[in-house]
Amino acid sequence: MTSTPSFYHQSAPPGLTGIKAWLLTHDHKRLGLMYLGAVLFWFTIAMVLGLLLRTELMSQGRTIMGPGLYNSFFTLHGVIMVFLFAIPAIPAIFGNFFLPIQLGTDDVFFPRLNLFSWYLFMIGGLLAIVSLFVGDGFPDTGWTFYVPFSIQNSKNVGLTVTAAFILGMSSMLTGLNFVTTFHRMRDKRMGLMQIPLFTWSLYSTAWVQILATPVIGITFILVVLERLLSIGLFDPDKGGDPLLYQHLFWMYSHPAVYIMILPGMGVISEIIPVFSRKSIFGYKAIVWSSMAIAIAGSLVWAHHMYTSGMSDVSVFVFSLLTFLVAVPSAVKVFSWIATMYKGSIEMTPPFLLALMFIYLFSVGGLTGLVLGAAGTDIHVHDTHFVVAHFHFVMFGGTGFAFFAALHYWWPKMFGVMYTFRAAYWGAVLAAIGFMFHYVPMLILGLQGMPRRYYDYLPQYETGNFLAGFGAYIMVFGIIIMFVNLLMSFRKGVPAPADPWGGTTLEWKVPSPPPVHNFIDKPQIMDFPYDFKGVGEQSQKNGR
Amino acid sequence: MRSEIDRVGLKIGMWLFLYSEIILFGGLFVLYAAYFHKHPASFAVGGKELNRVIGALNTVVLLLSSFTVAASITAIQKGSRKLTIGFLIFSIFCGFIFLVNKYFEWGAKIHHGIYPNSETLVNGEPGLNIFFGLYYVITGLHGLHIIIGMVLLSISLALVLAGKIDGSRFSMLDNSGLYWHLVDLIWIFVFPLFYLVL
Amino acid sequence: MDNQDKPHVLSYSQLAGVLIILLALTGVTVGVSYVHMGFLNVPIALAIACLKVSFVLLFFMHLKYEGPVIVLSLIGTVSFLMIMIGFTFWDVAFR
Amino acid sequence: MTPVQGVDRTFWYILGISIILLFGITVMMVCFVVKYRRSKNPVPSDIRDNYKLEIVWTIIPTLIALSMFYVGWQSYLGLRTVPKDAMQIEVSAQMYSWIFIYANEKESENELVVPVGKAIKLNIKSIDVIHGFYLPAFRIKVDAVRGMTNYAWFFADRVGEYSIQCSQYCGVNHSAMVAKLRIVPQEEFDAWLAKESD
Repeated sequence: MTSTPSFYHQSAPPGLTGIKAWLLTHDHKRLGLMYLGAVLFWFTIAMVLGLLLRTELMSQGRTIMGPGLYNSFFTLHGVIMVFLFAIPAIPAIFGNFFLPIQLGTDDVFFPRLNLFSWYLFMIGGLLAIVSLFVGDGFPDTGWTFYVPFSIQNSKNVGLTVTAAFILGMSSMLTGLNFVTTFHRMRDKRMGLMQIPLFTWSLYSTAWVQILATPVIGITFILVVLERLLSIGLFDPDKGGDPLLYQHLFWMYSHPAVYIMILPGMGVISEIIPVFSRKSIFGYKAIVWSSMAIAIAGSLVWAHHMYTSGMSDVSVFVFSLLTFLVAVPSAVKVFSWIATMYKGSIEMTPPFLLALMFIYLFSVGGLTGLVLGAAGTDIHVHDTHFVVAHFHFVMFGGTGFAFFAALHYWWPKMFGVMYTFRAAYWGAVLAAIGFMFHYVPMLILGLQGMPRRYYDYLPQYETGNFLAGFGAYIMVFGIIIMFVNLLMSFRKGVPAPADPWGGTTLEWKVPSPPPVHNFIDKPQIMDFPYDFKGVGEQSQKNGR
Repeated sequence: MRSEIDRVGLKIGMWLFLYSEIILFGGLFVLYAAYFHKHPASFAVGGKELNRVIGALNTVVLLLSSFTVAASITAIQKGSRKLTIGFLIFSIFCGFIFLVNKYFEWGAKIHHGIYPNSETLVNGEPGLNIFFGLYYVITGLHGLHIIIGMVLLSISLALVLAGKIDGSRFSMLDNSGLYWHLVDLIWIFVFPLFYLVL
Repeated sequence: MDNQDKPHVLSYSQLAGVLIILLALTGVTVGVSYVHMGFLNVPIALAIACLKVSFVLLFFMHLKYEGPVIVLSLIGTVSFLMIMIGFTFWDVAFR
Repeated sequence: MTPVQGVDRTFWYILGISIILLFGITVMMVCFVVKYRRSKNPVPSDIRDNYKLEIVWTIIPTLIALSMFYVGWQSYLGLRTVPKDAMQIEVSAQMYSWIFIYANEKESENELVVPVGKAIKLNIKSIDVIHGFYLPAFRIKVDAVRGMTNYAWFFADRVGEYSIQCSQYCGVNHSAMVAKLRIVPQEEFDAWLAKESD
């Protein structure tokens, strides 16, 4: 045999066949693909929900649904997008698939625990579905589950919160696995400053997953207990303080934003140097800014609470810290752009998506400054401005990084190449639709339209109509993108081991990789982004 | 393919899990701190209601069991299997004693009409309701951890009996021990905060 | 490297010594609680608890003999916990 | 300078700098992609670090960020510092309407009427879940929380009608929880206030 069989043809543990080879697998690659399937399922559902919400808002008054359904839908959209898409998307799919390979090892440290996390993820998702159909239906509290509303609410808050708790546990265990793998399974010859940036970003994310997730765990436990036993810990009539719920909630949910965005930044840090054929600029600065974002991101949670009635001292402290978090993100953006300077840039779909990421994420970050400043936040807090801001970060950032990662690693994961032309069309339409969708929302917010509004004052109609229009273009673009990727199976153009001229270890193994990733011991480079001698090799690929 | 067991790695994994447990309880301690600042007088009154003797007794029981768990790990490393088994049985027994004490303590409170959403608490001082609310949640969650710890220790015991844990492979016992110590650690803070305040 | 493959074995007498210290500290903390010192009571009780916890961590939990990964990350966790409590106080105490 | 002007200036300051930065980033990015495309620049340079540049682009954003913080905080202080002669009105939020209670115990639902040229302080409470009092025209927003009294103030400098919305999600008719602010001349206000509440 000249070529080794890929992980599709060999199961781990050996001897399993058929569906069992997937459902009982310990192979991090298969698990990554299983997460991919589940996450795409949820993404599609939440995207459709979002589209329905925007359709409802396109004209004043009732358009396609009533207020009750609308409120449940935006809660469901939020819960799915946060817990079932944005948090697991990059770490659980691409992290599982590529972290061990980038570290030069054959699997994660706890392969069975990894499988268990996947099952937790599925159970959490299943519970979310169940909570739609039993009792009084899905909660209409918003994904923030603010007390006292979430405690008095008659709907299925308890079940939904339990689902989120289980999903949190899954995410935490994945983080635990990654940290252990990072420290114990890394190729012995690979020093800390020889680790690819994607893996570094996953490492800092993993710490946030481990340390922040339990806070939401206990918060949700308390919500459930409160609903079952009415202890009164958050009930103002019984001496409780609803603001403490908000503190606990954001103590997790703000760091969770970094769980979502840091891996995305890692993906971009991989893609930019490869297609610029130039080593990443400021490797150490990027590593340190990842860690700095992870740490500082845990210190700013109460900037979601300027209007909540908390003390002015708090507003001062948290506003100050918030502005300091902006700096490491800015450093990353500058480093990416400096990487392109005097490079030899090749346009490809993943690179185009990465450029879109930089632009959209910058808009997200800069609008965040408006929200970080105490005075201006008061005006735009809880308005469409906030909605647009975090969609720029979470969707323009994490979402587009996810698309970029999908296009970047697709040949490696499935061993087939896709068509570039359709991918460009999809990406461009998605980005144009994105701007049409969210820029009107920024303006609506500045004009004073609150979020989570089923209906609105007449002056907001034009903006809402435009936003809905943009949503359709965006979804159309995304559909083209996905259909194009799926069509690659039909065409079946085989992908070479290194279609892009990448330098990190995953490009040294066949596409798709064999079950133990490396046939021979991999060669570890002194610097993971050294492009000397890559030039001619990609000529041979004949592109 | 790992040919040998990476004991340090298993331990790191366990510690990471323990961090998440620490933060889980940490969320409750945040509430405790904030509410203590808000209602110091009620917390003092509430603290007086709790029985210091039972609390101190439970502390001693947990410390003893922590010692025996640590000793069982020493024993297995030194190769004395019988001693390991003895220490483990004693530790599990201690956990049991702790739960029995807790049962009587909670029982007495509930008998006096002090339980979540009870008439006495709802109509009484709000601070007192919060104190006992936290008391039930924290000690309840801690009790749950005691039970989980006992299960882990029992599994280790079974594995020792089956000969699957010995002087060269004892990570399961080591990690169960770490878990048990964590449960002890949390109690060390719970005890003064609830039983000895002011 | 943080690779300490040879585990450190604590002797029974060491463990027993730690146990005696812990029991003594429990006695002290209960005893002190009967003495009224106003607001000082809580800090003293917490200081003793911290001391006890350090003993459990260092010896029962072997922290004294672990590599830097565990020690540093534990410090990180505890700092995060302090931040959780401390920063909440920026709000609660000044409201 | 009124608080509204203070907040608006902060908006212009931050948005202005943001737009310049965004423009710079985008232009650089597009220029590089065009100028250094592979067909034109087949051989890349190998530049890995430039510590001077990196220090510069860390320190300058830090200073800009701190200046934004300062400006933002100043405008926030404007929103929080109530003039001593402010007229006090109690606001009570409920699902799904706003009740305004004046000093003479006149109650008004979903209609806040104030005299022109006065500073108005609103003491905001809730009788059920959390609501948010949002008056976009005067850049004020504060949550109404049961068990707490939060405040906001504005200077009623021009006659007119403005809308008040609920900004914190509060239930099925959240978006219908809209009230009106009417700023009227003093005489008209006095007449309105003297009228029996219906």
